[in-house]
Amino acid sequence: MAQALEVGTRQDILRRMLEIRIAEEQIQNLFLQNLIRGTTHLCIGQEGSAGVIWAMQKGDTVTCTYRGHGHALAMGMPVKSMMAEMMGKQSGACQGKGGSMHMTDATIGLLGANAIVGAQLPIAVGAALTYQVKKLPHVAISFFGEGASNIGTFHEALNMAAVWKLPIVFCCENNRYGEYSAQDKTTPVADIATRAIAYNMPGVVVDGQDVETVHAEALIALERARSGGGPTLLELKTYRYRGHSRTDTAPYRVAGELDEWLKRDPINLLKEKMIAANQLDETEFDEMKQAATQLVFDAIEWAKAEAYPPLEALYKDVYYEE
Amino acid sequence: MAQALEVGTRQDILRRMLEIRIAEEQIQNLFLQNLIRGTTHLCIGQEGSAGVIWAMQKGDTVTCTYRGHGHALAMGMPVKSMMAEMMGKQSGACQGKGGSMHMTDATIGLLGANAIVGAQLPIAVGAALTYQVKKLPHVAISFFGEGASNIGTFHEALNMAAVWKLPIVFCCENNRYGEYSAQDKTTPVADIATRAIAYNMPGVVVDGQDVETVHAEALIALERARSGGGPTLLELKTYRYRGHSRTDTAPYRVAGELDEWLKRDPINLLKEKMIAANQLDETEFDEMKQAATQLVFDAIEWAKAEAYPPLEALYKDVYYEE
Amino acid sequence: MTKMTYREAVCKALADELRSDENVIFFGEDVAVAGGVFKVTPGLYEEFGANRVRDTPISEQAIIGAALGAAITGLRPVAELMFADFVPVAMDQIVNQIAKYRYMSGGQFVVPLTVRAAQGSANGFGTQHSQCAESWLVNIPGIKVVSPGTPTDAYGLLRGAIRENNPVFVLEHKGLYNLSEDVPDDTEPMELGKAVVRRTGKDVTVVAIQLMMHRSLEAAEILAKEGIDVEVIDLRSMAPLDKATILKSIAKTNRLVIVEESPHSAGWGGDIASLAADEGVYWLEAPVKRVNMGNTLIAYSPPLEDEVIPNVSRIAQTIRDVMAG
Amino acid sequence: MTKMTYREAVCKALADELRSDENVIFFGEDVAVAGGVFKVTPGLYEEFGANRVRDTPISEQAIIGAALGAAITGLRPVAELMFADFVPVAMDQIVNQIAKYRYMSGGQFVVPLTVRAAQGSANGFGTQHSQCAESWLVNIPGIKVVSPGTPTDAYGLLRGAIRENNPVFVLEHKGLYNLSEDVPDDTEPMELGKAVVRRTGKDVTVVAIQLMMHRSLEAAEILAKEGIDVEVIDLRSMAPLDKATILKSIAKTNRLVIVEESPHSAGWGGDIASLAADEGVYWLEAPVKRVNMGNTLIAYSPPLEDEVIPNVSRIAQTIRDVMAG
Ligand SMILES: Cc1ncc(C[n+]2csc(CCOP(=O)(O)OP(=O)(O)O)c2C)c(N)n1
Ligand SMILES: Cc1ncc(C[n+]2csc(CCOP(=O)(O)OP(=O)(O)O)c2C)c(N)n1
Ligand SMILES: [Mg+2]
Ligand SMILES: [Mg+2]
Repeated sequence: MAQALEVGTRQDILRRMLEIRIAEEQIQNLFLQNLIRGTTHLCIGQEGSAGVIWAMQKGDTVTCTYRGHGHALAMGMPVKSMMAEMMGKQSGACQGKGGSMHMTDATIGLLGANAIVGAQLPIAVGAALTYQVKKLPHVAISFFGEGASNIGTFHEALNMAAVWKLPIVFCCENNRYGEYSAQDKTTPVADIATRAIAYNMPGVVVDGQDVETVHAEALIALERARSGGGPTLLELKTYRYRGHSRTDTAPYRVAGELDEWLKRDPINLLKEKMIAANQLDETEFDEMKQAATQLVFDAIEWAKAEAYPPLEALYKDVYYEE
Repeated sequence: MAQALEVGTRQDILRRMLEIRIAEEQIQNLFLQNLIRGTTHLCIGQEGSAGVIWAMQKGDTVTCTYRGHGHALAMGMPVKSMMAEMMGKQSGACQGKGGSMHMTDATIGLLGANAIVGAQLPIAVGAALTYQVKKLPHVAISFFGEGASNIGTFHEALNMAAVWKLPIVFCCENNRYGEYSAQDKTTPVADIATRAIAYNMPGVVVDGQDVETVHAEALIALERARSGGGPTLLELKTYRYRGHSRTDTAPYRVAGELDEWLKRDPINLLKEKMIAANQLDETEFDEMKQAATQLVFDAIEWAKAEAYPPLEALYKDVYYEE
Repeated sequence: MTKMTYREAVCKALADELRSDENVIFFGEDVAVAGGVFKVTPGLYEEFGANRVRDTPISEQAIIGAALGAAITGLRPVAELMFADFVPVAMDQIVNQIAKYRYMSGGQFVVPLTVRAAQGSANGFGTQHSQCAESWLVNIPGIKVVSPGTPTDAYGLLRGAIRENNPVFVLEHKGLYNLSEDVPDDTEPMELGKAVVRRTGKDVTVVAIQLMMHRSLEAAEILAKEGIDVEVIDLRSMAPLDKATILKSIAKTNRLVIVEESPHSAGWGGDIASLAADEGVYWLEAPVKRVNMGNTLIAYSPPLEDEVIPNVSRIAQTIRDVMAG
Repeated sequence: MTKMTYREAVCKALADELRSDENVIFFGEDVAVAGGVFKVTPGLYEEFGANRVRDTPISEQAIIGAALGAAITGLRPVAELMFADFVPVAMDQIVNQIAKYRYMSGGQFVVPLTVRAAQGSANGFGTQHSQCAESWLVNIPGIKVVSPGTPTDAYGLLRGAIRENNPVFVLEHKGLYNLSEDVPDDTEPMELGKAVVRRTGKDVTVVAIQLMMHRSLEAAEILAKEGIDVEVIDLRSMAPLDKATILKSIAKTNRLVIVEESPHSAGWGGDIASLAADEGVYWLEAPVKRVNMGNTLIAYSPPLEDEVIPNVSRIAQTIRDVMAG
């Protein structure tokens, strides 16, 4: 088990994980109410990935996927900005043009959530290239799922990053399923981290449910990248509690699997550690949860009242114009 | 060192390797005389790959690359058919439509030489899929270079083949360079065979210059595939004596490297083994070489006199028409 | 007659072909055990088994490449690309491989493969999951492309595509999956390359497909009340193109409007306009107008998405303009 | 004035931009140490060093993706795709990423990246190495596409592209690399989106680019002797399109011929014809004709390749037909 973070950090992370969880639950509700159109992909159960974000330094950047709400919130995207984007409002993170699958916020280093599996990996390679060319002390991070490790861009991105020893961390969130397919149906290796060998880069299997372990391993990988040691492939073993998207009820789940994973819920794990260390009690936890709930509900109400973009926005930003 | 093949097989292979070598030398000449347009990619130095072809059984198939003349001849493409195709003649293997980069002959199981790096790998996966679906005892083989192991299709093809345990052998001819770039400039692993680990498939480094070793390892891989054991990644360590294509003089070569490789010339190695075993003497070898030369020159003269396709051919075979 | 949805028609076509020819196989991401992301293909895995109906890894290039390799060695594969927006992911296999394999081998191979993909804007899937693929595919000689707009066509064209000895893209429209109609029980595999006149009219020809075809029919009803008699041609097949049906109509109406659910530049509609400006130039009595997305993209925001895809009123207004012009 | 080849002009443009802006970087397969497969970029690696001029693995998707990532974080990358035939290999990164990145983020990013590729038929490279890429790229709002036809334009447009704060494809023609002319020493980075009239004429407008533009000029000289006065427009920029220049010419000549070095269906020429049939319809006095590859492919065989690419006599004959029509 990783060394304990200091109490303030633990509180911050716990609070943020709660916000992510509650935001995602409400996003599901908004989808069912048709206030969010199209699709949503929730990261409930995978909040331990916040440990990676907490290991970042100013100037570091992220590319991620449609299942990126947690990364965005962990990085500091305001819940309001996210909820407005979810509803396609002008004050959303992407002025309503992106939606649930494309939560992007350059001001916090979130360079884009992508809806094409694997496409975000080479883009992060490009960010890392900038840091190397300009000799900046930044690191690029790219999140992706275990299913994405079977697509060509994964391979090309890891190879290019390894050849150039770029400052980048490839972070696979292995949540056991790609859409409705269990990993073993589509992937001949048990650990995606094994694939690092093909690029002569370190590959590390990480307990994705323990946010402090995640943080510790991410720190090592980020430090390696920052100090010229090149890329790392991290694999966070985790689990998504909800279906793949929309109204998927995940009938394909192995029986009992969800229950097993619930026992190692990332929020609970940290909570219990803090209680054991006398850093938290149930009342305080409830208050925290209450505050997070309030934050999320306020953001939703606010976003509902926000305006849609004007129709002229349709033709804006296809190109940059002087 | 692999067990010796029987003398008749050795003779056949030696003869064919000589034909390949001499054909390639003459192809270069024809290119310089502008009797071949566009480009050529020679496999001189890589004739040991014939060992893979000799391990094939009837019904097995191959996809390969622009550097595919050796495979085609080893598989039994008539030299005439190849030379006519080189010159764009109607009687060429592809009725003149393919040219040097696309030597293809379905009748001998050569399913296509591809000019897009990596594209031939998934196509071979599809052939192997047919054999598995139809429960045919055939194996698909796909040749590619070490440079191609960095492109997305390589990854997707090996992964899919591994997941489905398809009857296929991936055969990397590692000739040290991809165009003008040495392997270590573009590839972070020394052995491409290492990459097999990412697909949980056997990866075998093979001395590509000893055609009998190549044959022996290919036999094992083909047998594994045929008996339901799934794919293998073979890596033949070899070397191209000529430039990448056209008039490339390979100024990027490491000094002395070519001389080292020339010491282990695949034709010479087999010749010396046969001489040592009293299966061949220099006179017989010269006669063999002479016969091969004659065959190639006759084919060239024949092809020169052949007709170009009629202009109507331009619109033929864009689609199959009943 | 059996009442069925477009979705059910696709599934029935697949089932009927899988049943009638053991060389037909079907694969794609989550198409087998789960029955497809759009729930189009449930039951096929159960009926035809794991050998012939397969889930694949997320590997679009390998999916198309494997379909090609299977097609040239004796199978008749149907591959699904899920969202048509993923067509570009496999574009080399499409442009440089399946389209050229027969030609550059001098006719050594037949390439009987079908690729299915779901396209079109359908309520908020955003910039990367709402596109139509025709205009990306029609510039590639060697492949055929069909875009069924009704359950009957979805059934007949898919069966026709699977039986075709050439690579065919069957682009299904996500927004039509729930559309239902009576499909004649004796519907045969359809020949590719035939347009159909969905509504005869004498004043102006509208050429469209799928959702735009349905919206054009709605616009035609509105305009009928204004005394404008609109002929609506459903192209159905984008390649090959049924030039005769289009020209015949223009010869009658002397006016042409093309409705595309895609950007303007190098869209398939340009070819129809080009045909009119060439072989039909002396008939034209008004500007040839195209109603499409212009040169912009599909945004997620509901009012923006609703605006960018041509709607009934925009189509109707353009037809009025052309009648005035 | 400095006499230089198209090839040298490209290299000089790159060198000048690398020199004037340290954020410009350049990478691709074998472009650095070896100076490029077409020997277009020798010396850049030596002058600007391994940090800014890089050889890549054979990974077209990663090349374009890395260019995008670099562009949105402060560099101004120029990526080479070598043969334009490899554009489809990276098509998702082109269609769904670079073209949409600014839009779908609500304008958060500028995407100042340039992709260079060499296109066109050039003496026997065969089916997979001879294609032109415009018609694949023009249907993608969010990117710009230029196709220089002279050394001066190769220089000015590439510099303009590199300075542009949008993704730009610069498609160089393999068959023009050896073309030389005097390039004015004060040639500035050119604004994208401007066509140029290469030859003024009053009888018929020919729209073309690159090799086809040169062949059209040759055809025009032949026809001049027959009393046909041809105006030749070099589009140069395929997106955005200089509609005004085209329409102005049609208004004068009342006749239009479009020459494309690519297949017919959904080719860029369809849009020019479409423009004529819309805004120019009342001027047209003859059918709008397109000279192109038809719907076939490029074969290796010398007589077939020579036949499929429009040649001077085919262009001239079509112009005669249009004058008669
Ligand atoms: C190129 C591409 N192919 C297919 C899809 C459809 N799709 C969306 S998510 C997904 C599964 C991805 O699984 P994984 O990488 O494990 O990520 P997770 O959703 O589990 O986070 C698929 C196949 C897509 N968006 N892009
Ligand atoms: C997709 C693609 N990218 C680039 C090229 C250009 N190209 C042709 S051969 C080659 C090098 C291939 O190297 P390797 O795989 O080692 O094969 P070898 O030529 O050595 O046999 C390259 C980059 C291509 N044909 N296709
Ligand atoms: Mg997953
Ligand atoms: Mg090589």
